[in-house]
Amino acid sequence: MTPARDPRLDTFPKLLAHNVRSRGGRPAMREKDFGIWQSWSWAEMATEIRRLAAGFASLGVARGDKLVLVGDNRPQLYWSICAAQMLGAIPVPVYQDAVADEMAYVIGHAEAWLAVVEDQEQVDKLLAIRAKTGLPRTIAYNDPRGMRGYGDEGLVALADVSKQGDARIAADPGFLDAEIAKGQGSDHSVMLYTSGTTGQPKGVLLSYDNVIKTAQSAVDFDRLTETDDILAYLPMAWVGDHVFSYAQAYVAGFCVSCPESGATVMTDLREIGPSFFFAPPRIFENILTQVSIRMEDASAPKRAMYRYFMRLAKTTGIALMDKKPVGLADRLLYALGELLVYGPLKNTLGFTKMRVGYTAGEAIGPDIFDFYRSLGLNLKQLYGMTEASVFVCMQPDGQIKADTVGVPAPGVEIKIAENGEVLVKSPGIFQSYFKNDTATLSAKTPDGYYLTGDAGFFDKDGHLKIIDRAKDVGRLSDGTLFAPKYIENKLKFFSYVKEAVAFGHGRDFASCILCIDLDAVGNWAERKGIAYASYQELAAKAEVQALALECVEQVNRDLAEDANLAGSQIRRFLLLHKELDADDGELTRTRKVRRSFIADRYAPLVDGLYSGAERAFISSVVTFEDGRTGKIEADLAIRDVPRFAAHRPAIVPPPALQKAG
Amino acid sequence: MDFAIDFLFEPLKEIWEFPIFFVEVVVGGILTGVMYSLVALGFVLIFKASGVFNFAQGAMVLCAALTFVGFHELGVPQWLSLILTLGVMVALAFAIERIVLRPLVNQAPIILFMATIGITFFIDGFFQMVWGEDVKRLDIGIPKEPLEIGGVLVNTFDIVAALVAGTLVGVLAFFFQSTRIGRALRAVADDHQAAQSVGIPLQTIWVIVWSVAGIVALVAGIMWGSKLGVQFSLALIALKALPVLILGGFTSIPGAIIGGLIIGVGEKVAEVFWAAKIGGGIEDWFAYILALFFLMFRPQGLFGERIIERV
Amino acid sequence: MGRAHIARTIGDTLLKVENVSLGFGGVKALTDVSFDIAKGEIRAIIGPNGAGKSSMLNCINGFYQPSQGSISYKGVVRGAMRPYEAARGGIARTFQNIALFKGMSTLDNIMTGRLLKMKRGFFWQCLHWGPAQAEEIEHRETVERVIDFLEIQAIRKTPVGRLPYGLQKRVELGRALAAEPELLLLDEPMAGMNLEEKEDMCRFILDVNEQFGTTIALIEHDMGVVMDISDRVVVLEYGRKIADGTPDTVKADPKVIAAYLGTGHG
Amino acid sequence: MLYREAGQFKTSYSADQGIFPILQDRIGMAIILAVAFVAVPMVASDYFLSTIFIPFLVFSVAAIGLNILTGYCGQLSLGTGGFMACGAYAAYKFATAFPELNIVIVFLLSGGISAAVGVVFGVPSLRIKGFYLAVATLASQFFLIWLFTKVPWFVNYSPSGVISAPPRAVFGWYVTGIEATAEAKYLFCLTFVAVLALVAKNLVRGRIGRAWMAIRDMDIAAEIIGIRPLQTKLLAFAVSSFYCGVAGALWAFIYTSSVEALAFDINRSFQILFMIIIGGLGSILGAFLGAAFIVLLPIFLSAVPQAMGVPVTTSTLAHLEFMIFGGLIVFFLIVEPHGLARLWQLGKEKLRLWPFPH
Repeated sequence: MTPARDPRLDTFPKLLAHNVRSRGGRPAMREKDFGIWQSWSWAEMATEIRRLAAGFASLGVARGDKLVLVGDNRPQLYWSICAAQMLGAIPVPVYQDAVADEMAYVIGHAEAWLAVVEDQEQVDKLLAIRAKTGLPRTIAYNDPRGMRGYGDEGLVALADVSKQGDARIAADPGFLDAEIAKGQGSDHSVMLYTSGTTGQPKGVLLSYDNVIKTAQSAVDFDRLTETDDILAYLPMAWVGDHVFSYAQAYVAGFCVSCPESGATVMTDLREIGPSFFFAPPRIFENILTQVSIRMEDASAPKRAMYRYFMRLAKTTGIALMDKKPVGLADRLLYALGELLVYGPLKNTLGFTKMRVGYTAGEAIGPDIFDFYRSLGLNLKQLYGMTEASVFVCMQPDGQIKADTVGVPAPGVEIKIAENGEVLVKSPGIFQSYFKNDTATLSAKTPDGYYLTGDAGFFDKDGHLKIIDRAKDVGRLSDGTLFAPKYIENKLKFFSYVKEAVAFGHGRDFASCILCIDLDAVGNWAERKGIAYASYQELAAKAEVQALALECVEQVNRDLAEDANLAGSQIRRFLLLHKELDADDGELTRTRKVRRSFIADRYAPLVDGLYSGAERAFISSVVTFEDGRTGKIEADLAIRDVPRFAAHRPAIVPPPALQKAG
Repeated sequence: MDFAIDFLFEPLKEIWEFPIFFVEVVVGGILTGVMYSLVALGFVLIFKASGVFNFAQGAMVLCAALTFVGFHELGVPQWLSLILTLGVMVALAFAIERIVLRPLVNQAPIILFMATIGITFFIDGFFQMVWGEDVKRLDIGIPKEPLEIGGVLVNTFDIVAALVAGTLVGVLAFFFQSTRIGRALRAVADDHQAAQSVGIPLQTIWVIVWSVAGIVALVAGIMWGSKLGVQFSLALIALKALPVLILGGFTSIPGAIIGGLIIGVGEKVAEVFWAAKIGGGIEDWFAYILALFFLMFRPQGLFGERIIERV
Repeated sequence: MGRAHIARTIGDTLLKVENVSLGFGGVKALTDVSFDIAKGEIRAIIGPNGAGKSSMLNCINGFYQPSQGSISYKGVVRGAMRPYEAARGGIARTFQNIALFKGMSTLDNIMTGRLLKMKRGFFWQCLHWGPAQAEEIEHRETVERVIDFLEIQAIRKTPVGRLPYGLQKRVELGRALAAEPELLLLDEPMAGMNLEEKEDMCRFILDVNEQFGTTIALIEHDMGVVMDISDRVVVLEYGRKIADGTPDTVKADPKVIAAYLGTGHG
Repeated sequence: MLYREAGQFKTSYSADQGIFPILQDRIGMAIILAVAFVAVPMVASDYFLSTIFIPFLVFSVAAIGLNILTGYCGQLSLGTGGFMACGAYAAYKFATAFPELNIVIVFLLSGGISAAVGVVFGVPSLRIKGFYLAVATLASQFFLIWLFTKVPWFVNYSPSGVISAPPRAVFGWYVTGIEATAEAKYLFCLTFVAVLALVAKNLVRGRIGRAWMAIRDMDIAAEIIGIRPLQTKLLAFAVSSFYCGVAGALWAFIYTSSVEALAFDINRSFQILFMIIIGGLGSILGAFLGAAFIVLLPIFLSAVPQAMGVPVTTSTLAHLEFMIFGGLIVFFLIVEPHGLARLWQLGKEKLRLWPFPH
């Protein structure tokens, strides 16, 4: 009997009470502190939360008040969320590393007069903000270290708040339960600010129903139970953490562990060994890089063993994950690999007990994705956003693809708009943007669909494929869908390709400019015995051109698999003679390609791509590292690429495309 | 009570009644003591220059004596055999410096001490395997007849041995005081860094010191060997020299001499007048207990330098 | 350093050094030195190399016995005492050259600071169970607070020999703090540290003084640091006291200026 | 490689400070104990039990004892043999004077006598350090052996000077004397060793062990943080001698059944010292590894030439053994002063980090 199916359990404080009744002795939270994992059972945690809630009440927190939370993942901050909710107040977790202006804006916009913060660092930050804006009037801090000397008004230790709460409960034992009873599912439960790419952050108001219902369906989807373990290490202000580490924990009753500090996350991860784990692709990529680097130092036999078994895993491991038939010999070899490589590797990384893992936020490289899956880790992708209380699409076990985000989560309806934009309707769709009705109106259709702003389509298995931001998606002159970022990402997943810029909007066909990765291609050239003196020379080598052609061909094959995108296969490409450089304005400082700037700067090349010429000449100004500028001239070859029919061909990737290491 | 009287007064009475005999015992003790000093000297040399308490000194005595006799038994004349043995001792010094000391440089003294225990076992095993383990007679032509000087009977051999030891000490004293290398060695003992500035590499100094200790061992080996015969028990002479060191201090050459004399005399007197009453055979431990008593009052030994601890 | 708004209580005299002289053989390390340390203050002892600063600390914690003069602690003039007696009296210290127990982990090193307070007898220690274990855990908790305070969680189980110099100094401070001393003697706590490490160490010293009210006597070469964090400063030169007072008075003292200019210290 | 530590987290200090904090180590230890208590006595022949397993166990106790003094407290002792003899003779006197006394009590009492003697000979450690002390401990070695050889009271005036273990039973099973089976002796020894090893581990991981190690690592600093040097060192002498005494009693009563004082001469002391150097200074595990090594090496040395058909005289073998031990001591001091135990630990670290090298 899962709790939230009981319609009376419609708020988190009520779920908490339920958890105390049904599993009061089980661990609810852990925190690595003073060298060991301090633990709180549901019953102990509920007591702490009630003390805090009563303390907040005696500070004057009333129904509808906003309460800002700033800090690392700390149990006390999670408790403060529930304590606020007991009183009908709305917690507003804020990114602790946000710049002061943004934080000031959020606090002012939310009209939060009370902030609960982790330590002295945040107190200092908020005191500075208060000096300018007057808010928050009261700051409760969790860690009293270094706070002895502060004489400022309105500073209070969280422990003292709890003590006030004790007094309040003693004086008026029934008031808290009465407050809890007043809460209902349609009330606002939390407000999370989304940092839009433009303009000020928007406060997304989610109701209890939003959060609890989506959390419930996700819990059912992955069969999470009270015996699961999760490490809470992502920012509390991010909706994912709120749902995974708070909502789902309350719904399923599992234990949430907080790391000792940001610096010890990897160690703590290993100690806890979570059974349910979430990380953005960046973290998975970093871990893989670390694995590769550490394996470089291993002795030759060990490296050989690692390489052998990782190759084996690529085929056998993934096949096993997808429950495809695997021969006995391979099964035995894989079992040996599990003993020698996969098992120990998962152990050192802390993934031994991982039953379900998710990644989301952006596209994950297929190699990275496959690496983890080949080890036997059930890593899946999901698609979601704050406005939908996270879950929109999830990959069911056994139906995992690197380039889709899965099927609609239970209770989610998805429509694809005319322009390719994904529209979502679900129990989790947010109530409104706080104090921003214009934005609310433009984000929701009258029939309750939320406009995600992402373009995508369903593949033949019913999996959603997100291709780009809707506003970036273009059309070829014949009206075929053209998603530049999707194509570029596919190209960049090849280690040889450092950057890719795709063109095609309003043109007859798609084409692209590629920059080779000097390290990867250089390595490849050395192995092939190809001599080169410079980047330009290397990029101009016929062998390298052929290598790039293979990559583009492979992308075309992939594109051909999707009827929607088959028309946007790349017909011509060229290898640029230099790397794209932020100093030349070709990349943003966060290394995103500035497509229109490049189109202007390399206009002769783009013209060449579409003129049918064999070569194109370019003369461009470059900025050297010391700030001097110079001129580079190059005569570049343009290559034609074969295209593939829009059906699924038998794919065996050419050997050159299998990544080195 | 009877035992106490017997134990305490009887020997004194005996001494009172036969003073000449007592003098004879004391002189015998002094002469044995000089022989102890000879072995102790090897320890002091190495300790002074390298801070290493060389437990293997006894093994070096054995190895020198075995090699000397071994070559002689092969038909090599004694003078050549002596030179060959000298060569072996220098080679041994080189090997120890290269194989043991150099890798252990800057280690705690106690580690080096334990390493020399290892060396002891290795040398004992190796040289006995090469030269065999049966007792060999060694005769270098020193007469062993008793000699009467002023009514006191003494052994000629002991006198000669004492003279040899005394000469050796004199030579060493000259070597340390008046030669460049000797001064460098003393500098090393005080301060390793300072020694570097003398311009002689530490390694060289160590080899020299261990060679010199090897020569001392050779002399001691020949003397002890011709007294007791060349056999494994020579290595145990070192165990006799240890209390001498505690008594005299690890760093003092005069200390080694005087310590040797005290131990030699004390041991002989106790053995002759007291030991029989408690079962005899006390020479194994008497010197140690004597030294321990000294230690309780002067931890640095008779001539050792006072240690000022710093933090 | 942001201390102005912090109300600290500087109380009565905790330790009084009266006419102390100390000699080694013919060499006089200290001559007729007198000063006092008040409860709750940060007291610095400065002076050029060889001025007798370390000797002074060694006298205070009983490592050396003054040849003349007396030292009274908490109002009691004490006779010759061994260092462990000083430790039992609540005096802890760190050393100029780190004196950690190299074979032990950070945790064990700091645990040794609690040895004085651990009482369970041999029998229970053999079992490592019951009262002995309870005691062990109780002190571990204290030590973990010290570890948390000094922000050395990540090196808790690392053998101290493997730690970089700055962290070793921190562990040594931790060991002294674990003893919950009334008087903490720091012998050049910042020697050989880079700027960032020095700032950290300053913060810890001030925090110790503020949070636990520990009286601190420290020797330090870095003048800037000394003047910033200490309440009063004693200046020694060739074993004699040449100045004593607040940082500002001392800085202005011509004898001090001469001593420092004369020996090339800044 | 075999370790799966992910998810083994500690929620209490008692768990964090356990002897075997890792589950796989606990399993390993359980297997070793099961093998030692059940499989070995069932499988091993009497010959193996009495020439390999029992001496190994007896040596282990002595090595633990010396390791406490030398490895943990830093006081080098060359008097181990003397303290072993002390235990052996005390046990003999107790057992013959009070025939009704349980043999376990006899052994513990004899350990106690050794401890008292150890304290007496430890007193100089107040004033003298390092190899001065090592030499001083030789005094106890020589004096004690002399005492047991020369004073007939210790051997109950037996003309041969040899003491023979009287038959004694525990729970109705003879563990000493001619009626005792090798299995019974082995299990009796093993139980003693298991309990003593646990007690030693408990001591060294607690307050007392930290005080010892503090004295070992830097005695001045130890004194300044409030450790009383004399008491701490004397306690180490006492505990160490207790272990050596029990080892001596086990040796005389269980291993050889009859013994004379020379069995505990200075070479015995060196042998035990070698065990802890090769096994690992400052490690209980090291004591076991060192004991095993030193027990097995001579057997191995004599077996190999035999197996290869090379005739080697016993005296050559003895000399070879000397050389190998000497060489190994130097080798270990240079290459790995923490001995086999550290090698084991490094190997274990490798397994924990597998497949990564570090």
